[in-house]
Order: sequence, then structure tokens, then C-alpha cells
Amino acid sequence: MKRLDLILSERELDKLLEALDAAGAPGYSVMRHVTGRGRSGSTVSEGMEFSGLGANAHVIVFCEDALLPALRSAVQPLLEYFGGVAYTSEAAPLL
Amino acid sequence: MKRLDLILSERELDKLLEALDAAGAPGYSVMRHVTGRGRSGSTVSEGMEFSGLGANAHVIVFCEDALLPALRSAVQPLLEYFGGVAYTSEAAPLL
Amino acid sequence: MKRLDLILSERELDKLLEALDAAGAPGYSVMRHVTGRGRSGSTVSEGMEFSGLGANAHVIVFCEDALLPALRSAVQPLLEYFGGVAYTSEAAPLL
Amino acid sequence: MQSSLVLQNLLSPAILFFFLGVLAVVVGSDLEIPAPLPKLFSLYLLLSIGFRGGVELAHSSLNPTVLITIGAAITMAVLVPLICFWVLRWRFNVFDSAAIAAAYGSISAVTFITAESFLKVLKIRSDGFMVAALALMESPAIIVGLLLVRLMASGKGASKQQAGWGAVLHEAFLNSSVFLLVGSLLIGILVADFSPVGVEKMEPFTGKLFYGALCFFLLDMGIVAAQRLGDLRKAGTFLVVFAVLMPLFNASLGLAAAQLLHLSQGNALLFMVLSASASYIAVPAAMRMTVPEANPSLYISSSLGITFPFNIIFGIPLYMALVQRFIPPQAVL
Amino acid sequence: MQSSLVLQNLLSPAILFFFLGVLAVVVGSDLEIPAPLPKLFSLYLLLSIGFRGGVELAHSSLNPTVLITIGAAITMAVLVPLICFWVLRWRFNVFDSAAIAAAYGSISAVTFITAESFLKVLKIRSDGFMVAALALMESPAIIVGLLLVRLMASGKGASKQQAGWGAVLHEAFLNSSVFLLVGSLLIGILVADFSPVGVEKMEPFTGKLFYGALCFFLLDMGIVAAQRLGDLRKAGTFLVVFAVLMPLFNASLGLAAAQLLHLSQGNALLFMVLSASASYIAVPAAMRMTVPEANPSLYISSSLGITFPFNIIFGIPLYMALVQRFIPPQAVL
Amino acid sequence: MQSSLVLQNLLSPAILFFFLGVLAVVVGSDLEIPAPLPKLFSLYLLLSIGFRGGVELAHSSLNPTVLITIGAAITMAVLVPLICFWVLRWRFNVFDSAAIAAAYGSISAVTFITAESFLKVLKIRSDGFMVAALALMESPAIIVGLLLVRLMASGKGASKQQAGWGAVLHEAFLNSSVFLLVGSLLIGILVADFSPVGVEKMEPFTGKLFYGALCFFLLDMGIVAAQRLGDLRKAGTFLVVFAVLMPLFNASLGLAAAQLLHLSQGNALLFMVLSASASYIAVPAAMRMTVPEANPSLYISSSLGITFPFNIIFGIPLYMALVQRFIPPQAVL
Ligand SMILES: Nc1ncnc2c1ncn2[C@@H]1O[C@H](COP(=O)(O)O)[C@@H](O)[C@H]1O
Ligand SMILES: Nc1ncnc2c1ncn2[C@@H]1O[C@H](COP(=O)(O)O)[C@@H](O)[C@H]1O
Ligand SMILES: Nc1ncnc2c1ncn2[C@@H]1O[C@H](COP(=O)(O)O)[C@@H](O)[C@H]1O
Ligand code: NA
Ligand code: NA
Ligand code: NA
Repeated sequence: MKRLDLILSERELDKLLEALDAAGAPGYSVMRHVTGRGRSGSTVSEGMEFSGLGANAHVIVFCEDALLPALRSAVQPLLEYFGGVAYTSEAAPLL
Repeated sequence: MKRLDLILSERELDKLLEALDAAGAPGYSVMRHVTGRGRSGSTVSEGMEFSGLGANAHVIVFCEDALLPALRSAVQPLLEYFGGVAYTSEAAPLL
Repeated sequence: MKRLDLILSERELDKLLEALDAAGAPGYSVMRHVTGRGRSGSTVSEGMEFSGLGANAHVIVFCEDALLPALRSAVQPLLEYFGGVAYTSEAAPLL
Repeated sequence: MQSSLVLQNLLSPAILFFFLGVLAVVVGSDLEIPAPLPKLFSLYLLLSIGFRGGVELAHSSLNPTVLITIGAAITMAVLVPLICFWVLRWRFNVFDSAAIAAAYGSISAVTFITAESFLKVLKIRSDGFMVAALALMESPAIIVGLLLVRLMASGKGASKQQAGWGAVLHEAFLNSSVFLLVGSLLIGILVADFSPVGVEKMEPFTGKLFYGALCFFLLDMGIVAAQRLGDLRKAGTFLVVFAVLMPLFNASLGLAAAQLLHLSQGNALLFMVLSASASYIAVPAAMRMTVPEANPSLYISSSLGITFPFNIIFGIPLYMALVQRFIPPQAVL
Repeated sequence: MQSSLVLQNLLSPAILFFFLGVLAVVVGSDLEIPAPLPKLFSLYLLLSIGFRGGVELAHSSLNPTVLITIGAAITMAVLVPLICFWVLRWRFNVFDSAAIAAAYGSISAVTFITAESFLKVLKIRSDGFMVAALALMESPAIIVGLLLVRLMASGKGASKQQAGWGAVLHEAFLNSSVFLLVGSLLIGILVADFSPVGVEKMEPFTGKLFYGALCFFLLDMGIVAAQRLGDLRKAGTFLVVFAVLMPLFNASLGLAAAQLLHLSQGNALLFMVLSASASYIAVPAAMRMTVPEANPSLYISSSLGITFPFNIIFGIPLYMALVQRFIPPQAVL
Repeated sequence: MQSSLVLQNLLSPAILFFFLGVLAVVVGSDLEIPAPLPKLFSLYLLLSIGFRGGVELAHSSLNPTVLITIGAAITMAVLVPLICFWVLRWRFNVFDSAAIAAAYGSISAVTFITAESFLKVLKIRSDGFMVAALALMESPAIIVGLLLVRLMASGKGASKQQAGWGAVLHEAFLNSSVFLLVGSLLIGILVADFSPVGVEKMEPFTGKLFYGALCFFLLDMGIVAAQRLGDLRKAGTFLVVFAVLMPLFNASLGLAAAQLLHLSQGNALLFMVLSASASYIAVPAAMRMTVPEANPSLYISSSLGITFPFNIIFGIPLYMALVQRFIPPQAVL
């Protein structure tokens, strides 16, 4: 199985989750209030969270390998337009 | 070494941490206020966090491969009764 | 590519991020308000977050394999003086 | 008369802010009250209502009416889930029926608080011991709910290993909202009796600020309630109808009891509201642990998405109109 | 006269707490107001200013001056970004210019609130309809900003697929700060007209507490503004100068309009402050979505790191001095 | 007399809410005040106590007694850790001894605030300059603690590379609680002198709300303190006894100094409380950085788990009884 880590601005979180739902993700977990620095050098800090720009969100999806292409097409347009990162790694169910 | 990712309702967090302690986990890290959607389709949203149902928690354990069976038996009953997910992946100490 | 997971007290977060910047990390994501238990058995709980000791922070860095030695030298002194854990795993860009 | 009560309620800041929250979801605004701010307000409201109830309770003498009223409240908390269960079994399995029934047998503190504010606007008195009734009505339904499952579900697919009674009683009587409410109530009694200066010093926090904080919290409740509405389509018409008619029936039961007990108008309204309201905090948390077979989205979306809005918007003025019709203004108590 | 106004402003708790926040960053103290507490205070301030403005608005009659003032405010919100764009194009590309221009055409609610507090200390009246002006000036600049991009950037590297107008209008009119401000304003009007007791019950929350909460929030704003200062070195001298001179110019425009419209001294100051202030909440959020090509650190650090501190520290007393010089104390309105 | 003081303290809302928090942990209720709400209250309390202290300080003249009292306070902050270190070395290594000693040399602002509230109930005056003493007693013990390590631990296993003095002084004088307290104090002085309207406008926030917010925070402190009690079993009897007897000894030192300096009864109580209380915020944070060899659970669980509850529950009324016995009611100051 695969583990998918998506990190992007929480402003686009709802759009991303809809895209994941539509692409058939079996489930996901979301951590908000994530800060960080991106490739552009722009920093997302906790101090700016009250502003309209908000912080980042970190979305984790555990899924079958076969689902990956569908998820890729689902998140690609969002990440390209708004920025953010997406990485996969190997995972195995514990139970 | 292994990395163990456990995601379950924070209502059961204390029980889970006790089980991990008892099974000999060398340490763990906990992120709370995690939201998400599960296999049942039921959504945990930030809006419901004030209610008694709370949000999810994400627990990470880095441990030796040999410890995995003990941790599995420790968390299995909890996850089966209350729901939640558990995945493992490979990890290596940086230092 | 590699995924680097660093977990340490948020008291030292600024120092860590500076070290990562200096070592050439392409970016990072930070989750704060992380609690946990360490090898020393000392527990970081949400209840103590208001105190000067604060909670932990979880820093994720996705980077090329080649960057790992530089990052290792950057974070080693901090983790050795103040405590905390660092693990790596394999990761691949989704896009 | 009645329509003016509805209007008076609809145009109060509390209800208007609730609507604003609903509207935010409906039009898709990104307005949100991030966690744990709603928790701050809910802890604050419980602490304040408990403390002030305790102070008032200390000033009133512990006469038989107090005890009888509280006894009646507890009886309602046992009776209502039994009736609800019987109704719900038409459509739902034992687990879901018991869990929903428990929610309707228990109470919603915010509905109670909103009713109290409504009374204040009408300048109608109510008594501190109604807060004690509020506190004591949270737990019994949880126990009834579990008893129903144990008795009715023997062999009916109850595959899961069962939570022990110790855990259930713990959850029923020591869950954070019961604990904070009862604790603050007892503190209020002690402070009123032994440290009157303390009452004065608390007043700006627990008293003056209260209504504004309620409005802020209801803004969030509006957002949350509207977010649950989507779940209702899955739940079906039966549950939607249940979530509106059952409170009306329970309120009527409450009215009958209030008349029997010669409660004052203010106390009668609160008694009706306690009977009519459904829990979306303590009970869901307890049911999740003790009846994991039940589907949480059923009991939460009906109690939070329909019954709660229905009660604070239409229920309270409607119950008040009934009170004014059936309860004499100068009651014995 | 003017120097005493500056001093009076500098030594007010609000500005001193802002300085304390700046100082914390400068000396490297670990003082911080963790999320989501700043959000709590910003939601609270918007809700309170909206509600109180609505109440006052309800008490004043809807005369032509009100409508004309609001019309002038909206005109400013359209005009200012056009002028700014024209200035900014000397140095920046179309995307950055349009985004910065939109920020300066829109407003900063906290600057407005600080100016209102300043007026209260001087015991100078202002009117509730200025809060309506505040609310209505947030959105137009967002639309102007996007129009500028659409018209001027044809083919100039606009490779990204464009956000639809529906999304833009949604962002402009339903973003959380506009939504909460307008919503609370309408609630204030309704409550003042139909439920005067409600106004009273809200007062301790929306009124008494307001100034202290503003100070607490400004402590955080000081920290945040100081953290942005580092970005400015990257932005260059042109933007720094722009962020100080442009507000002065916009304030002068505002003064001229206020004179033309015979606004009272209090309203004139608020009108100038609305013209001079720049948005760091609604606009950045909208620009990020609609003009992702623009560099957020440019429009945020200039509006939040320079223009905001400049306005609350020097701008407000300076504009007041101009008002006292050019606007007669007993204006028609 | 003394027993009535104890009772009066025990039955104040502040202490009762502290007990409620302790009880929540003891009975295993899931009551919790999620982060960062405790931080909100602790920032609020520091800001308010600082601001109000500053305002009072501005109204009192800067006479020699003020300076001598503050000098004595700083002397205590240097002396107490030296005595504690000498006692602790019987059982603990240099690192642990120095860190615990530093905690007891420094102060607990919440203990001070609770004592102030206690004085208000008794209608006994205290002076604003005691807040200055509070602020100035936080830092010296941190420096003494590190000096002790540097002098006594040469070669004794100090394998870790050492933190520079710059970092230590920074931590001692610019940590967030010292910074906010001193900053708010200075703002209070400035505002009282130059902007009296500002004092009035802050009052509902920093004054009226204060006691309720203290109670809410003490509810959390009760939870946190009770959670630390488990650690004490590991720490052993010596530390438990130390954490009760040492405050008594330090309070006596404080009483002797107060008598020598002819402090008023109110100031004398505060002086004793400052001497007796131990830090669980600024010092642990500093020690973690400068003496990482020390075991944090030792200094935190003794100061937070024992000394803090002991002081607010029994210490304050006991010290007051001593004050009433040894300090004449109408003191010179
Ligand atoms: N190499 C990386 N490792 C971890 N997180 C990253 C990395 N690059 C970007 N991020 C996260 O993704 C967010 C958006 O990145 P960007 O679109 O590059 O500005 C940043 O704010 C970080 O939180
Ligand atoms: N496939 C998945 N990937 C990531 N998180 C998941 C997944 N499935 C479930 N979760 C998380 O686990 C929680 C409980 O899942 P469940 O027991 O299936 O309702 C959900 O609320 C999610 O936060
Ligand atoms: N084996 C582990 N797995 C996950 N997190 C850990 C582990 N060990 C330590 N940690 C985290 O790292 C923090 C510091 O660890 P330590 O320096 O060992 O006290 C702890 O508070 C945990 O949050
Ligand atoms: Na009920
Ligand atoms: Na403007
Ligand atoms: Na001390």
C-alpha cells in the first residue's frame, strides 16, 4: 500500500478534500495549523494565521497502489495553481 | 527500524498510550486536533471538536522491527472496538 | 528522495529551522503542539503547554538523498544538547 | 400573543447570531471559529450557569417543591428515552434506537441557557434549582440507553465485547460537562454561603459577560448545525420528522408535569425545555464508547442539526405560549 | 497642537501595547500569542464593531448624507487602486502592481477601530454609518484588482488558467471578514429596532470589553508586523516609500472628499483613515486565489509591516490635525 | 483567627475551582482545558497584573521605602537559591540542586495574584510597587542557578558544551513572562501619567474580568498540578518534604525582612508570598536550556505539584496569620 502526504495552504483544503473524495480515496486525515517554508522561499508562520492567508494543512491518505494515478490527476491541478507539495511512500497495514 | 502511524479518536488516546507503554514502546509523539474521513464515510470535522466526540489523534512510534508484534497485539483490540487506522513503514535513524 | 522527520521541543524550533535553512533544505513543514514521551521517560503533555517548557514540534523535510549529510550535521548538535529524535525514510514525489 | 413571542425570540441577538452562522455555511463563506475556541465558550457557559445556579440555589430554602421538581426531572430523563426507543424501533435497529433515545432523554445545556435568556427578556423569574435539574438530567438517559441495548440486543448481532458497567457509570456521571456543571454548582452554593465577596468578584465574569459569550457560541453552533444538515439526507424522512415531533411531545409531557407540580411560569418553561431538548455532547461521547455499533451520524445530526435549532428558534416561544396558556402567572412556587 | 495629538496617541494603551509587541521581536523575546488566539480577538473585534455600528445606524435616520457618504466611500475604494496601480507599474509587473493596488484600495478594520478609540479619547463624535462605509469598502478593490489583471496582462505571461468571476465575487463579498462585519451590522440594526433589551445585554461584551481586547490584539499585531519587516529588505526602497507616501496621498483625497461632503470632524477622520489604510486580511486571501502570479510577501509586508504601523502611530494624529485645520468643528452632519 | 483565615481562603471561588481541577484528575473525569487556552489566561493575567501595578505605582511617589523594598526583594531572590542549594545538595547532584534552587529563588505570579485577591477580600491594602518587586524577582535566581553550576560542577560530569552567558542573560531578562510583566508595568505607568482616559477604558478588561479569569486559570492549574503528583513518587520523600518546609522557611525570612523594613500588612504578606513561592514557568524554561543535565520532572513537579498548591491553599492564610501577629496594622508605609 501507499502513503500519500499532501501539504498545501488550508485555504484550498476543502477543494482538495472534495477532489480526493471524487477520486475515490478510502479515507484521509488532516492536520491543520501547519507552518513551513516552500520552494519559493515564502514562509507560512503561525503569526499570520489570523489573516486571510491562513496556515498550511497536512493531509495523509493511506491507499492501495492502484489508486495512485487517480489521486495524482485529482490533486495535480490544485497543487499547480496554488502551490504545495505531494510525496508518496510505501506503507503496510499493521493489522 | 519501523515507523508506526496510528490514527484514532482522541477519546481513546489515553487508553492507546497506556497500551503502548505497556507493550514497551520506546517513545511516541502525539498530534491532536486531527480531522478526517474514515472507511465508514463518517467525517470528523473541526466544528465538532467542542462536542464530546472530539477530533482524532495521530500517534507516531519509531521502534525496532522486533517490537512490532507486541505493539500490534496492544493496539488491535482498541482499533477493532473503536475504529481507527494503523500503518507501518520503514524508517532509519538520521543520527 | 528522502523524507526526514524531526521531533523536538518547540523551545528549540527556531534554532532548528535556522540550521535547516543554512544547510540548504529546500523547504519544510512544521506541526506544533505535539506531545509525547521520550526515551528518558519524560512526558510532554498538553497541560504543560502554557508553561515555559512548551510542547514538541514535528518538522518534516522532503529532500534529495544527497542533501542528507548536510542536514545531519546541521541538526546533530541541537538534538544532542536538547534531546529529540530524527528519522529518515524513502519518499517519491507524486507529481 | 404567540406570534409576538416568536418574533421577540427570532430578533434576539442570540438567535440572530445563530442564523448568521447557518447563513455562513449556506452561502459558502469561509467564516469559521477554529478549535479550541468553541470549547472555551462551552466550558465558560457551563462554569457560569453552574456557578450562578449554585448561588441562587443557596439563597432559596431547600423546600419540598425543590426536591419534588428535581425528582420529576430525573423521572423525565428515564421515561423519555423509553418512549423514544419504542417509537424509533419502527425504523431503526436496537443499537441506533437506543443511542438516539438516550440523546433525547438527556438535555442540551445551551438550549436551557437560551431559554433562560428568553425569560430574562420577558422579565419572568426562574429558580436556581432548575440548574440542578439540568445537571441531574444529563446522566440517567445514558444508563437507560445502555440498559436498553443490554436487554434488547441479546444475540441480535451484538458481536462486540461489551464495555463494563464501571466504565459506563464513569462516563455517565464524570464526563466533563456533567462534572464541570455539578462542580461549579457546588462551588456556587459554598461561595454564596461562606464568601459573599466571592460572588461579587465573579459577577463581571460569570454574569455580565454571559450573554455576549452565548451569542458568540451560538454563531459557532449555527455553523456546526448547518454542516450537519447534509447528513440528514442520508438519515431519511422518518428521523427528520422524529427530531421535530418528539421534542413537541416531550415538551407536552413536561408541561403536564409542571402543571401537576404547580411550578412557576419560568420554571415550567425551563422544565419543558429540558424535556424537549436532546444532548449532542455528553450522550454521543458515552454512546460511542458503550454502543459502538450505533451510527453516530444518526444521533448527532438529528439532535444537533434539527432538534437544537428547532428548539431555540420555534420551540422556546411556542413552549412559552403554552406556559402562558396553561400555567397561572402567580404560581405557588 | 499636532505634536500633542501625536503624543496623546503614542501614549494610549493601544499604541503602547503595539510597541511592546514590536519590541518583543526586536529584542528576541519568546513572547507569542499562539494561534488561534489572534483569530479569537479579530473575530471578536469585527463582531463588536459591526454590532455597535448597526445599533448606532438604527438610531440615526437614513438621510441623504448617509447615502452620499457611503457612495463616496465606495468611489474611493475604486479610485484608489487605479491610482496606486498607475504608480506601482513604474517598478512592478502587472500582477504585483494589481495585487498591491487592491490592498491599498481596501481597508484595515483594526486601523479604523484604533481611530475610533482615538476619537473617543478626544470626545469627538462619529456616526454608526461609517461602519457601513468600512464594510462596503472591503470588496470593490478586490474586483478592481482582478479587472486590472484581466485587462492589462493579456498575453504578458498569464500562463495560469484563470479563476472564474463567480469565485472572485464570492471571495470579494463572502470572505469571512466582510461576512461577519456586515452580518453583525445587520444584526445590530435589527436588535436596536426590535429588541432593545438585547442591546443592553450585549453591552458588557461588545462595549466594555472592547478596548482591552483591542490592546491585546495590537500586542499581537506588533509582533506580526515586526516579523514582516525582514521581508521589506527584499522588497526594496520603492515599496517602502510607497507604503508611507501613498497613505498620505490617499488620506488627502479623503480629506478633500470629506470637505466636499461636509462631514463632521469625527466622520472626516474615519473617512481619511479608510482611504489611507490598506488591507492585510481580505485582499491577500482573495489575491492569492485570483492572482497567484503575484508575490504575497510584497503586498503583505507593505500593508502590514509599514502602512498599518505608520497609520496607527503617526497617521491618525496627523490626519486629525488636518481635520482640525480644514473641517469646521460644528459641521452640518 | 488563623483557622477562620484558612476557611475564608478555602471557600473562595479561586481555591474551590483549583480543587475542582484536582478532583477532575483524581476521579478520572475527561475535563481538560485544551491548549492554547491556558496560555491565553496566563498572558491575560500577566498583562493585567502588570498594567494595574504600573497604574498604582504611578500614583504612589517614588519614596525610599519603595526602593529599599525592591532592593530587599532582589536580595531574597539571590539569597534563597543559595540556601536551597545548600539544603538540596544533601540528596541531589549539582545540576538538579542548582535547578531546583533556582525555581525556589524565583517566584510564581499566580501565587502572588491569589494572595492579592485574598487581601482584597480582607480589605487590606497593598501597593503597586509590589508588582515591580514581583517582576524583578523572576530573573536573579536564574543567574544564581547557572553560576552555581559553573562554580560547583567543574569537571563533575559536565560533559555538555555550555550555553553562553549572553544566552543566559537573554533567557533571564527577556523570557516572555518577565517581558510581558515588565512591559505592561511600564505601559501602566506611562498611561496613568499621560492618558488617564486610557486607564478607565482598560478597567473592564484588566480589572473587572480579572478575578473570574483567575478562577478559570486555577481550574486548569488544578488539573495540571494533580497530573504532576504521579512524578513525585519517583522524586522521593526528601523532595516532598523540601517542597513544603522550604516555603515556610523562606516565608519566615520574608517576614523578618518585612518587619525590618516596616512594610504595611498587605505588602508584608505579598513579600512573604514572593519569598515562599517557586517558579514553574520562567525558571524551568531557562534551566532546560542552560542546565540540560538537570531532570526537569524534579523541579517542575516539586514547584508545581506541591509548593504551588501548598502556598495557595495553606500558605497564604498561614502567612497572613503571622503577619497579623507580628506586623502592626497601621504600619509606617
Ligand atoms: N521540501 C519540503 N519539505 C517539506 N515541506 C515542504 C517542502 N516544500 C514545501 N513544503 C511545504 O509546502 C508548503 C507550500 O510550499 P510551496 O508551494 O513550495 O510554497 C510550504 O509552506 C511547506 O509547508
Ligand atoms: N485511508 C485512510 N488514510 C488516512 N487516514 C484515514 C484513512 N482511513 C481512516 N483514516 C483516519 O482514521 C479515522 C478513523 O477511521 P475509521 O475508523 O475508518 O472511521 C478517520 O477519521 C481518519 O482520520
Ligand atoms: N520512539 C519514538 N517515537 C516517536 N516519537 C518519539 C520517540 N522517542 C521520542 N519521541 C519524541 O521526541 C520527544 C523528545 O524525546 P526525548 O529527547 O527522548 O525525550 C518526545 O517527547 C517524543 O515526542
Ligand atoms: Na430531553
Ligand atoms: Na484604503
Ligand atoms: Na521564591
